[in-house]
Amino acid sequence: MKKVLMKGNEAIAEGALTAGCIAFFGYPITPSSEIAEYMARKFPLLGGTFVQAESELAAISMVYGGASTGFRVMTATSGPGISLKSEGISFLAEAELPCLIVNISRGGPGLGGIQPAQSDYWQATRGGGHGDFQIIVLAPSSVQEMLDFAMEAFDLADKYRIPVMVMAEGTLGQMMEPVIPREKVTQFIGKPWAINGCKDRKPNIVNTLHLSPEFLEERNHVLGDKYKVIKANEQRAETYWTEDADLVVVAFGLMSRIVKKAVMEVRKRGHKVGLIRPITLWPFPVEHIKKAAETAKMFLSVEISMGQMVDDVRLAVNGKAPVEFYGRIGMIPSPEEIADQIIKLAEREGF
Amino acid sequence: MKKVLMKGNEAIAEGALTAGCIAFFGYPITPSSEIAEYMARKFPLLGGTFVQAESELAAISMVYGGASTGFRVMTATSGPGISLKSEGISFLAEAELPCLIVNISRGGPGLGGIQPAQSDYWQATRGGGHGDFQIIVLAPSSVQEMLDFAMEAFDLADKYRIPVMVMAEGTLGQMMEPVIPREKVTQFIGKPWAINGCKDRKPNIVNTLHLSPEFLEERNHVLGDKYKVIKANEQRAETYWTEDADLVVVAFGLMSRIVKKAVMEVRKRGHKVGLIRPITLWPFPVEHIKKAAETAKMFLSVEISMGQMVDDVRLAVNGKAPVEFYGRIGMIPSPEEIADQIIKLAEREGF
Amino acid sequence: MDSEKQVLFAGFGGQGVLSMGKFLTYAAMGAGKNVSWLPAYGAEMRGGTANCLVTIADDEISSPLTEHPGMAIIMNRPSLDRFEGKIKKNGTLVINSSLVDRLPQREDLNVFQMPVNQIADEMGSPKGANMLLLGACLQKTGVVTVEQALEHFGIIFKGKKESIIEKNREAFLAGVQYAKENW
Amino acid sequence: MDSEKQVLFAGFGGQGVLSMGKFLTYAAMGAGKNVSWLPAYGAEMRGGTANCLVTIADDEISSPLTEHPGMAIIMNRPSLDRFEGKIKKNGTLVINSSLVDRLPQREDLNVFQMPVNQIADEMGSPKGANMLLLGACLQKTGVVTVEQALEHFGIIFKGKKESIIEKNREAFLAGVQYAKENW
Amino acid sequence: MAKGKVRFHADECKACELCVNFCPKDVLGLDKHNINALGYHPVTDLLPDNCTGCGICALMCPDLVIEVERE
Amino acid sequence: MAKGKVRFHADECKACELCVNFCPKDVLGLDKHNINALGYHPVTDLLPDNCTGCGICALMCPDLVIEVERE
Amino acid sequence: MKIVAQRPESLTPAKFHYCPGCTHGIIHRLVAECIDELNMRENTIGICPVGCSVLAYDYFNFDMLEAAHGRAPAIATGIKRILPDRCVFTYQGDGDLASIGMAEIVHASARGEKITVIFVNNAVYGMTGGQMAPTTLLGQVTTTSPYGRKVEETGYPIRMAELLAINEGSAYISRMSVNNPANVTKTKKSIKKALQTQMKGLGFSMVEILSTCPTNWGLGPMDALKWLEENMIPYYPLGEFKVKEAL
Amino acid sequence: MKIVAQRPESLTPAKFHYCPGCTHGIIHRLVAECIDELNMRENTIGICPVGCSVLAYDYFNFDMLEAAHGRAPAIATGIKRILPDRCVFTYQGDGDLASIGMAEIVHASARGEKITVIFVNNAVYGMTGGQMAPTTLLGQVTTTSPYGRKVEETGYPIRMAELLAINEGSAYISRMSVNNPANVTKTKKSIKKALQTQMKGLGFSMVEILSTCPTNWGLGPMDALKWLEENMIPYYPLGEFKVKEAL
Ligand SMILES: Cc1ncc(C[n+]2csc(CCOP(=O)(O)OP(=O)(O)O)c2C)c(N)n1
Ligand SMILES: Cc1ncc(C[n+]2csc(CCOP(=O)(O)OP(=O)(O)O)c2C)c(N)n1
Ligand code: SF4
Ligand code: SF4
Ligand code: SF4
Ligand code: SF4
Ligand code: SF4
Ligand code: SF4
Ligand SMILES: [Mg+2]
Ligand SMILES: [Mg+2]
Repeated sequence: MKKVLMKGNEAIAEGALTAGCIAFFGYPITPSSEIAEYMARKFPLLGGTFVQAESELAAISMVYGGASTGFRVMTATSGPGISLKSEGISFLAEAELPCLIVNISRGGPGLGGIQPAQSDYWQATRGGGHGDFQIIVLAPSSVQEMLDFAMEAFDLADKYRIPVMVMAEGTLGQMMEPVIPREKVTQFIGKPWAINGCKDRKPNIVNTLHLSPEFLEERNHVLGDKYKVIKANEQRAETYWTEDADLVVVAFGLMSRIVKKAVMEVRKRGHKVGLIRPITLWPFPVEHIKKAAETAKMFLSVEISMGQMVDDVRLAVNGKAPVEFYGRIGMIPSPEEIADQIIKLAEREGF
Repeated sequence: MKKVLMKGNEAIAEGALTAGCIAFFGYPITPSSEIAEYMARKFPLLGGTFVQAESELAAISMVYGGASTGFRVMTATSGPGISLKSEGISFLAEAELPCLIVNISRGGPGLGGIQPAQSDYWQATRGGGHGDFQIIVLAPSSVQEMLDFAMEAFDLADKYRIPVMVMAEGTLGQMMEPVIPREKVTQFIGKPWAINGCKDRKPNIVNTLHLSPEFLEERNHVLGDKYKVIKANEQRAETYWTEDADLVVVAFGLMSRIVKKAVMEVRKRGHKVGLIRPITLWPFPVEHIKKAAETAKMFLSVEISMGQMVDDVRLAVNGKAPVEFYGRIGMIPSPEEIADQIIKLAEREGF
Repeated sequence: MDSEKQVLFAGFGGQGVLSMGKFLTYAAMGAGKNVSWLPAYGAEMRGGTANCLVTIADDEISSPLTEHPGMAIIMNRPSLDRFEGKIKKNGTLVINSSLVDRLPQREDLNVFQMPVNQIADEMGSPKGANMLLLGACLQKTGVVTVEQALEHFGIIFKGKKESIIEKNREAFLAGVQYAKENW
Repeated sequence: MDSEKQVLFAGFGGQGVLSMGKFLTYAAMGAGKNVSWLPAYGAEMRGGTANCLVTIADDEISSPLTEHPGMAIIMNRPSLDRFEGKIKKNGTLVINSSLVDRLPQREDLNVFQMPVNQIADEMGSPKGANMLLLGACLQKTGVVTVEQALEHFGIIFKGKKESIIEKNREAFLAGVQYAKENW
Repeated sequence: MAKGKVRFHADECKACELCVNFCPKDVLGLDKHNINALGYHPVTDLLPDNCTGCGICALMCPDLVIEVERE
Repeated sequence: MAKGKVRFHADECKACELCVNFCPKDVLGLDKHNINALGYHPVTDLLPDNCTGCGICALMCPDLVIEVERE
Repeated sequence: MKIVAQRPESLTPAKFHYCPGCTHGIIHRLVAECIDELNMRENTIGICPVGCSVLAYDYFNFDMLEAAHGRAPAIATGIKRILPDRCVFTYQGDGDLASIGMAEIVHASARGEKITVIFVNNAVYGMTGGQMAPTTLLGQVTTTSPYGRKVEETGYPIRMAELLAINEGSAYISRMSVNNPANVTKTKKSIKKALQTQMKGLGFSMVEILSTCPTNWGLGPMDALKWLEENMIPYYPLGEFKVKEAL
Repeated sequence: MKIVAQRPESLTPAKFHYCPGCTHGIIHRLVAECIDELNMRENTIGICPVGCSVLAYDYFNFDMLEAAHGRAPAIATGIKRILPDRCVFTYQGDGDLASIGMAEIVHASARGEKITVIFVNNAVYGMTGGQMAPTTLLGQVTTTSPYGRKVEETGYPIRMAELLAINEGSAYISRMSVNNPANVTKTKKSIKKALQTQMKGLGFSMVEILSTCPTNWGLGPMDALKWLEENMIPYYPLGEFKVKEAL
C-alpha cells in the first residue's frame, strides 16, 4: 500500500484499528492524547466504541470489562496515567485478559514534564502493580513500528492471554514519518472464556480473588509457567555489528536510532562498537546480550532515564563484562553526544 | 519500660505515635486495617488527626498535603492500595516530602488473597510509580521492629526528605508478640520549606512540575545524588554465620526468622550455611552481599513470591557465585520446609 | 516441659478460637515466657475457618511458625480433616466432639474429647464454649498452670464488663472440672 | 544537495512553525525523499515556544534528531537566542526581522532576513506569516523546489476550505517573490 | 384458610430466626435438639398444621433454606 | 463626570481587546504601530480625555495590564 | 400443592457465606428472581464488587465478573458498550460504591450508561470488619469511628440516591429496604423496574437497598432489622427518586 | 487622583502564561483581591490543579502547592486538618474537578471540609488541547467529540454546583460567570463569601465560575464571552445554591 505521512500516535491508533480493535477507553494526557482523538474521529464512522473515561482508573476498568467480552480493546496514556492504572493492570494480568496498553512516556517523577523519557521502564517491566505478574512490553523505534507493534501486541495478547504494553518515548508519539498501512486483520482466536451471556454453555467467571492460599499459589504458578514460555519464545532484539564489537551499546526505542547513528559514526573512526536494540523490554532479550557477552569487553546502556534497563543488562551479562551507563532526562541526547560518550569510553579502555 | 503484648499492626501505629506522628490518612484493607483502627481510637484522645479517606488515592493525597505542612504524617495499606497510591508516591518522592507509608502485604496479583506475601518487593523498590525515583524501604521481622522501624522511618524520612515505606508480611501485622515501648520523640528537624502560611518569609511552593527539560534533568540529578548518599550510608542488614558459609541464604521480614531457624537446624547437621537478612530493601545491602560473595560458593534467595529480591541478590553477587531461588506464595513456608530445601541444595552441590 | 511449645487452635470463625489462643498467650507471658500469637487471619471473609498458633518458649522465639504443632485444639470437623496429619508425632489432640463426628485416624496421638457445645448450652452460656475447652486443656496439659491462667484473668479481659468476665471464669473452671473428671 | 538535510523551525506557539515544518515534510515526501518531522511539543502549555525539526534524506533516516541543523528558520527573538549557537558551521539562518531585533553574533552563517509580520499584516493575512517565510526559504535554498511545493499544496491542505488554501498559496508566493527581490 | 407446607434445607440454616419472627402463624422455631454442619440449631416447623403457605418465611430467609408449597 | 487616567504594562498586553470592547467611553484601542515582546499590538488609550476612571477595563483585563486612577 | 417459593434458576446451588441473618442473601435472591422472571438469565452479565458480596460470582448462575474495589460501574460500561443488548448489572456495597467508587458511579449515571446498579447500603464496611462507611449514621460506632461518627470529624452520611437523581443521565433511581416482608416485595418490584429501564435503553438505573450487617453492628438479626427501620430509614427515606418512563 | 485598579499584593509580578482573552486571568485576580481585602495573604495556602492553571503557584503570592490531577481537595484536607486556622483553597478546572477528581470533590463536600474551592468551568480540557470535559455542552465540538457531544455516547454535562449542594456538608455553593463587568463583580463577592464561610468554620464552600477558553473553542476572546453567555449560562444557571449562614 501507499506510504502515508503519520504521527506516531496516529500510527498506533491506525495499527490497532487494522488489528481489529473495536473499542478504545482512555483519558487524555500529553503526549498521548492524539491516540484518543484519532479513535474519537474514527470509531463513530467504523461502528466501534470510543469512551472518554472519567479517569485512568475508570479507563483501565473499562478495558477490563471490554477485554472480558473477548473483543480487542485498548487504552493509551502516559506515565502518571500508568501509575493510576497499575491496580487495574495487576487485575488484568491475573484475570489473563488480553488487551493493549500504550504508554507514550514522558519525564517524571511526579507531574514532571511532558518531554520524552524512558524512566517508566521499571514500572513497565517490574513493579507496575502489586503481586507477581508480568506483561509483555514492546518498544517501537519508528512510526512504522508504532503501527506494526500495535498489531503485533494484539496477536501476542490473544495468544498468551496477557496484557501487552507498547511503550514509546513521547517524541515517537509526536513525530511524523511515512508509514506503509497494513491489511486489516479479520481472523481471531476463539475465546471460550469470554463473558458474553451464558447461552448454551455454563456460566463463565472472570475473577482474580483466590482466598485459599493453595489456589492462590497454584494460580501464581500457572502465570509463572506462562511467563516462562513467553521468555523462551518471545525475546526480540535487533543487533548491529556486535560480532566483533569490543563495546556493545544497548538502547531501545527512538533512542536506539540515535545510538545507531552514533555507532556508525564511531565505527568510521575505527572503534569496534556494536548495538543491541531490545524490541521486547519484557521478556528482556537476555539471549542476545548473553551471546554478545561471550566476546564483548564492555557494555554501555544508554537510556533516557537515570538508569533502569541497565539492571537487566547487568543481570544478563552476569559479571562477564563491566556494564556502564549513560543517560539523560527530559531530552533525547543527540547522535553527536552519544558518539562523544562512546569515544570517551573507548579511549579510556583502549579499544 | 514494661513489655506489652501487641499485634504488629498496633505496634507500627504505636511506633508512629511515639515518633510524633500527628496525622493518619488511610483507607481500610485487610490485613492492615488495625493500624487505622488503632489511630482512630488514639488520635481523638491525643489531639491528632485521623481521617478515613474516601480511597487510597485520596489518602496518599492527604498525606501529600499533610506532609507539606512539615508535620509527621502517615498512611497504611496493603498491595492493591499501594498500586492506587503509586501516582501519589511518585509525587511525594519528587516533592521530597517526608512521610511514612506502610504496606502490610498480601498475596497478588489482582485481588489475590489476604494471606502474607512479599510479592510487592519490586513495587516497593523499583517501579511503584512512573519516573526515576526511590523510596527507602524497611522490612521488620518482629513486632518489636514494627514499632522501632516506624520510628526509624520517620527519622530517615525527615533526614533525607524522602517517603519511607515499612513493608511487612500480613502475618507480621496480625501476630502478637511482647513489645518494649519507647520514649516519645519530642525533638524534630526544622522544615523551612514547609507550607504553613508565608508570615515573615517568602512564599513556599511544593511542586513537581518541571516543564523545562533542563530543569527536569537537574531535579532528577538532585534526587539521584541524594539516592547515592542514601545508598552509601543507609544499607542495613543482619548477617548470621556467613563467615565460613558455603551457602548464604538471603531472606527478609518474618520470612528471615523462619529461615534463621532452618539455618540453625541445618548447621546442626553439619552444613555450613549462613543467613543475610536485608533490613533496608532499598537501599539494598549490596555491601553485605558482596562481602559474603568473596567466600560463599552459592546463594539462595528465599521469598514469599515468585522471585523478586533474587534480582537484587544477583546484581550484588554479579556472577561471582550462582544464585538460586526458593519461593512460596500465599503462605509462609515452615522452618522444616526451608531446611529440607537447603539440605537438598547442599547435598546436590556437595557442601 | 520442652523449651518451646506450639499450640494450634482451629475451628469456625465464630467459635472464639482466636480468643482462646490469645488467652493462652497472655497467660504464658504473665508466667514469664517468651510468646507469640499468630492467627491465620481469614476475617475478611465471613463464615470461614479460623485458626491460630501460639508459641511459648523459654528462649527467644526464632520462628513463630510451624507446620507441626505439638498440640492441637480442634473445634470442628473441617479443622480435624485439615490438621490431623500435621500434629507432631506423639502430640496431643483435643477435640470438640459436639461438632467433630469422627476420631483421628492416627494412633500415636494423645486424644481428649469433650462435647463442648452441649455442655456450654446446658450451662446457658453458648459463647463460653471456647473457655470451657481451654480450661480443660490447661488442667490436663499444664502448658501454663490453671493458677497462672486464673491470675491473669483480670488483665486479659481488661475493659470487659465484670459479668462477662465472671461468665468466662465460670466456663473456664467448668472445663477444668470436666478434665479432672473425664480425662 | 547533501544526502541528509535537517531544517529547524522555531518561534512562538501561535506562529504556525509546526505547520511550516509539516508543509516542508509533505512536500519533500511528495518529491520522493525520506522524511521525518519532529516537534518539540510544548503544547500542553499555552504561550510557550514551539519548534520542529524536519529531516529530509535520500536514504533511510537513522536519527530524526540533531543538535546541529544545517538550516534554521527563526520566527522570534527567544528562538534566536536559543538556537544561534546550534546551527551547523556555515549553515543557513533565516530570520523574521519583525520580531527579532538583533542579528546573529556568529559570522559563518548565511543570514536572510524578512519582516514577516509587517508584510503579512500589509497583505491583510496575519495568519499567513509562516507561509510567507517558507515560500521565501524554499525559493532561496531549494530544499525542495517551489514547484514541488506548489504541486502538493492541495494534498497538504486537504480538507481545508478553498479560500484558506488560496490565502496560503498567495502568502507562499509572496514569500517566493520577496526572496527573489531581496535575498 | 389456605393450607401450606414448608420444607427445609436444614444444612444451610444459620438460625437467624428471621423466618421464625416473621411467620404470621408461629409455625417455625429452631430445633434445639439438632446441630447442623454449620454448627447451628436449624429451623423446623413446630406447628406445621398452622402453615398457610403464605411464603413470608421464604421471603425473609436470607439463605434460601425454605421451600413453600400451597394448596 | 469623573476624570480618569489609565496606565498600561504594555509588554503584558495580549491584544485580546476585552478592555477595548467593554470600555463604555471607547477610550481604548490596539496600537497598530507597535508590536510588543509577546508579538502583539498592545493596548493604548486612543481617546484618553474620555476616560472616567470607571475601572471596567481593568476589571475585564485578564492580564493586569491596566492600572486606573480616578480624581 | 403448588410451589410458592423455591430457589430461582439464576442462583447456583452454592451456599451463601454470609453471616446469619445478613440481608445480602435476600437481595441476591431478589435479583435472581427478577432475572428469571424477565427470562434473561442467558443474556445477563453481573459484576460483583469488593465487599462481603465479593463471592457473588459463585452464587449467580450466569456470566459474572469480579471487579476491583469501586470500579464495577466502569467495568459494566466496558461490557455494555461492546454488548449493548446484554443485561449488565453491578452489585455494590456502600464502601465500594459511595467511597472508593464515587467517581465511577457518578459518571456512569451522568453518562446515562444503560446499566443497572444494585446498591446495598448497610452503613458499614462489612467485609473488612466494620469500619465506617460514607453512609454510616451520625453517632454510629464503628471500628474507625470508635466514639461514634461525629459531624465535625467526618461530615455527613451521603445520600447516594438523591445525589445521583440530580444527574440527567439517571433514568431510574430508588431507595428500598428489606427490613420486612412488605418492603422486600417492594424492593423486588423496584429491581425489576430498574432492569426494565435498562433493557428499554432509557439510561442509568439504580436501586439503593438498605440492608443489615448484624455482625458489625453487634446486633442479632432481628434487632438489626429493627435498628435499620428506626435509624436508617429516617435518614435514608424510601421511595423512587427518578422515574423516566420513556425517552 | 486615587488608584482604583492595580495589581493586588496577593499576586506576584509574574506574567500569566494564559492565551489572549482567557478568563483564568480575571479569576486569578479576583481571588487575589479577595484575599488581600480579607487581609489573609500570610495565612493562606492555595492548591493548584493540573490544567491550564497548573502554574498558578508562580502567580499567587503566598504558600502554594501543586496537586496531582484531580486530587486537590484531598490535599487541601490533609493541610486543613493539620492547620485548621489557615485559609486553604483549591483552584480547579472542570476536567480536574468534575472528571478525574469527582470522588475527591464529592467527599470533601460530604465531609463538610472547611476549605474553599474555586472551580473554573470552561467546558473543555484547556491544557491538553481541547478534549471533551464532563461539562462540555451537548453538540459542542471538541477533539474527543469531533462530531459534537452526543447524549447517546457521552450522556449529559454535569452540573457540579447543583450536585454538591445536595450534600449536607456543603455550606456555600454558587455558580458565577466572568462574561461581563457586572458578573465579574458578582463573582468577586461570591468568592469572598466562600472564603468567609470557610473561616467561620461553617463547612465546605465552592464557587463554580463559568470561564472561556478562546483557544480551544476556536473563538476570539469577545466571541468566546458571547458564546459563554448564550450557551453555557442557559444550561448552567447562575446563582447561589446553598448558603448556610451559621451552624
Ligand atoms: C483497593 C482496595 N482497597 C481496599 C480494599 C479492602 N476492602 C475490601 S471490601 C472493603 C469495603 C467493603 O464495604 P462495602 O462496600 O460497604 O461492602 P459490604 O462488605 O459492607 O457489603 C474494603 C475497604 C480492597 N480490597 N481493595
Ligand atoms: C493523571 C493525569 N491524567 C491526565 C493528565 C493530563 N491532563 C493535564 S490537564 C488535563 C485536563 C485539564 O482540563 P481542566 O481541568 O478543565 O483545566 P483547564 O485546562 O481547562 O483549565 C489533563 C487531562 C495528567 N496530567 N495527569
Ligand atoms: S409459609 Fe407462611 S405460615 Fe407457613 S411457615 Fe412460612 S411464613 Fe409461616
Ligand atoms: S430465616 Fe432461614 S437461615 Fe434464618 S432461621 Fe429461618 S430458615 Fe434458618
Ligand atoms: S477606566 Fe473606564 S472609561 Fe477609562 S478606559 Fe477604562 S473602561 Fe474606559
Ligand atoms: S484586556 Fe488587557 S490584555 Fe486584553 S487588550 Fe486590553 S489590556 Fe490588552
Ligand atoms: S459482615 Fe455484615 S455484611 Fe458481611 S456477611 Fe456478615 S453481616 Fe453480612
Ligand atoms: S487553552 Fe483555554 S483555558 Fe488554557 S490558557 Fe488557553 S484559553 Fe485559557
Ligand atoms: Mg457496606
Ligand atoms: Mg477546563
